[in-house]
Parts: sequence; C-alpha cells; structure tokens
Amino acid sequence: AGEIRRFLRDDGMLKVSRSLKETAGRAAAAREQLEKKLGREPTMEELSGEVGITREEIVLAMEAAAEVESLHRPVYQ
Amino acid sequence: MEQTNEMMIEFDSRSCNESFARVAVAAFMTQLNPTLEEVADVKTALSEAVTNAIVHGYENEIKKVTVSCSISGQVLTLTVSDKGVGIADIARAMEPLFTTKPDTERCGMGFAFMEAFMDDVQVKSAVGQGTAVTMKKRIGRIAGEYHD
Amino acid sequence: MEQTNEMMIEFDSRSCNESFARVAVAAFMTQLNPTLEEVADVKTALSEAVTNAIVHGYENEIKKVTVSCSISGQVLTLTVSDKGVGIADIARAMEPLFTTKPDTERCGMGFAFMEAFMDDVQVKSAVGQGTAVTMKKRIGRIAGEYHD
Ligand SMILES: Nc1ncnc2c1ncn2[C@@H]1O[C@H](COP(=O)(O)OP(=O)(O)O)[C@@H](O)[C@H]1O
Ligand SMILES: Nc1ncnc2c1ncn2[C@@H]1O[C@H](COP(=O)(O)OP(=O)(O)O)[C@@H](O)[C@H]1O
Ligand SMILES: [Mg+2]
Ligand SMILES: [Mg+2]
Repeated sequence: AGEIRRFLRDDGMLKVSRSLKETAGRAAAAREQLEKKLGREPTMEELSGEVGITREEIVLAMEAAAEVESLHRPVYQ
Repeated sequence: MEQTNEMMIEFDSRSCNESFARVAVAAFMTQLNPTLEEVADVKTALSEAVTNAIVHGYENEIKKVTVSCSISGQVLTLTVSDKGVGIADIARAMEPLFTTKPDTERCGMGFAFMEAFMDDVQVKSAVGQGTAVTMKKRIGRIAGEYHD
Repeated sequence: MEQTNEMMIEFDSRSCNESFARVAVAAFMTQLNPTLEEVADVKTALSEAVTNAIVHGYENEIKKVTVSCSISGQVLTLTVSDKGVGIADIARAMEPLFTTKPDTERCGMGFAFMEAFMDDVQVKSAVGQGTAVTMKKRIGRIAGEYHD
C-alpha cells in the first residue's frame, strides 16, 4: 500500500511542475501569437482569455517556470 | 530541525482580491513541495474562509482581511481573520448546511469544506469583534522523504 | 473615477520568500490588466528592493520585510520596507555602481534598475531605524483602452 501511495503521490508531484510548466508554455505561445495578430503586446486580459486561465494563475505559472529554469540551469551547464 | 517560515497578507475585502490571496498562499506553500491536489485543497479551504470574512464578517463593507501563513517542518498553518460582526454560536455555524444567508448562493457548506480539505480547523470569534479561522495541513508524501 | 484597492504582505527576510513576494505583487497588479512586460518590469524592481532589505537592511538576519501595494486609477504604488540598519547617504547609495558590498555578487545597480523599470522611485531611510523604498508605475500604455 505504501508503494502504491508513493507511486500516486509521485505522479501527483510530477503533475505540479508539469501543469505549471504547461500553463507557462501555453501562455508564452499565446503571447507570441497574439502579439503577431495585434501588432502589440497583449494585455493580461487578452492572454487569460486565450489561455482560459485566470490572470493570477498565469503569473504564478510563469514565476514557477522561471524558478524551475533557474534552479536547473546550473545542473545542465 | 524544524525550520519555520512566516508570511502575512492583508487586503481589502473585495471579492476581486480572492484570487490574489489564493495565488499568494499557493506561491508560499510551494516551498513545501506540495502535490497539485494539496495546493488545490488549501486553495479551496482558503477561498471559503476569505469569502466568509467578506460576505458574513464585513457584510460586503470594504475593510481589511488578513491571512497569516506559516510553515513549520511539513505543516502549513493558515489563519484567516476579519474584524467584522463575529459569530455568536460557533458550533452551530460549523454544522454542515447551517447558513445565516440562505437567500444567496451560499449553501452552508463552507466550514464543512474547510474541515474536509484541511487536517484541523479551529474558529475563534467574538460578536462585534471579529473572527479568526486557523487551519492546518501536513504537506508531503511519506515520512522521511523530506529533509527538514 | 479612481477606484483604490490595497494589499500588504509581510514576510521573513529569507531569500526563498522573494519568489512569493514577486508572485503576490504580480497577481495583485493583474487587476490593472498589464502586459507581461509590465509585470516583468515590476517584478525586477521589486526583487531589487527586497534583496536590498534582506542583504543590506538586515544583513541576512531573519526579520520582517513588508511590501505595501496600492492601485489607484491605472497607477501601481509599491513600498518595500525594512526596519534594518538604514542608509546614511541616500543620494550616494542611489548612484549607479555604488555599493557597500563589492565583495559579493552585488554590482551596485539595484537602484538604477528600480529607476529604469518604474516611473518614480523615492527612498526614505534613517540610520538604525530602517528603509522604505516607494515606487510608482503607470500601467496601460495602449491609449484609449483604459478608463481612469
Ligand atoms: N467570518 C465570519 N464572520 C461572521 N459570521 C461567519 C463568518 N464565517 C462564517 N460565519 C457564519 O457561519 C455560517 C456558516 O458558514 P459556512 O459554513 O461558510 O456557510 P455559508 O457561508 O454558505 O453560510 C454563515 O452563514 C455565517 O453565519
Ligand atoms: N534596504 C537597505 N538598507 C540599507 N542599505 C541599503 C538598502 N538598500 C540599499 N542600501 C545601500 O545602497 C547601496 C546600493 O544599493 P544597490 O543600488 O541595490 O546596489 P547593491 O545592492 O548591488 O549594493 C547598497 O550597497 C547599500 O549600501
Ligand atoms: Mg461560507
Ligand atoms: Mg541591491
């Protein structure tokens, strides 16, 4: 049972960084796409509409993605 | 060694700040390396307590809501406080389905949700002085897996 | 109509809390409908001020750092405060490349960054009492899109 729990929780763990990274990735893609379409930087409202996630959650995901990147960067250098 | 870390947020009792409060607490608790589910649980419990402070405590007047947050070992402690009307009968208020605003979209399940999603919920309140709801949750997978 | 909304965060002067502070301020300022670039500017300026409070103000002792944040019309105002050692000569401290810790990774560009990324930076400080850095930025450059 401990093993199963460990497996489930590990999966959950992966999902945290995965889901934040995925959100950050989608926001970055939407930003680029909207910038092309609008000819200017999109606002948070436009981004949030495109990604389907609240403005606050988008900034959390982007900070988390930046953190993960800066934490991992030295490891891969 | 139990390392402790603390933060506090204080904000106007506007419902547009609920989302800010949820994200601030989520950002702080990422230090505990939580699962997605644990973050969602804490956000749900926090939302219920903050909504109560805004809707019941201040009856939609604009005053200050405070959320204190501390991490000790793997335990997250949250206290949501208002200086609003207070609760006369706490035990009754905490009963599932009990609500003093049955006309609105509230359904009397706020405290039940807090108790379901957190390990411990304590309410202190005094009529005319305000309410403080303290909730604890142990974050983390299996004992011994974290170094603290 | 100038609607005002306020929040305040207070946290232990640990560098692991910088990220939490950035998210809290970024989440709060999304109410102004900024671009991601404006969010990044504010986060950079905030980080510099918070790092200064931790590194210079408290010299890495664990005390409280406060960030107050208000929105009035389209203007965001941030105040980062510490109750640390204070600054004797503010004008000098704000000169680009001036630093009292040349040995570390600091390069004396913190205040220069704050001034570059925000519209206005004011510093109040008293030796032995602490420092408060107030920064303002008008959000929303797209003409006619905002009502204020
Ligand atoms: N912060 C508060 N201040 C005053 N009364 C409160 C507060 N929080 C809860 N209450 C009281 O407790 C009752 C039950 O709360 P809850 O379980 O969240 O249900 P609901 O919010 O749907 O009414 C509320 O109807 C209200 O009377
Ligand atoms: N909160 C503070 N408390 C005390 N001294 C400070 C504070 N912020 C800045 N200073 C002083 O101002 C100097 C310049 O700050 P800054 O431009 O950020 O450069 P740096 O941090 O790289 O030294 C610091 O070296 C320090 O002497
Ligand atoms: Mg409720
Ligand atoms: Mg600096």
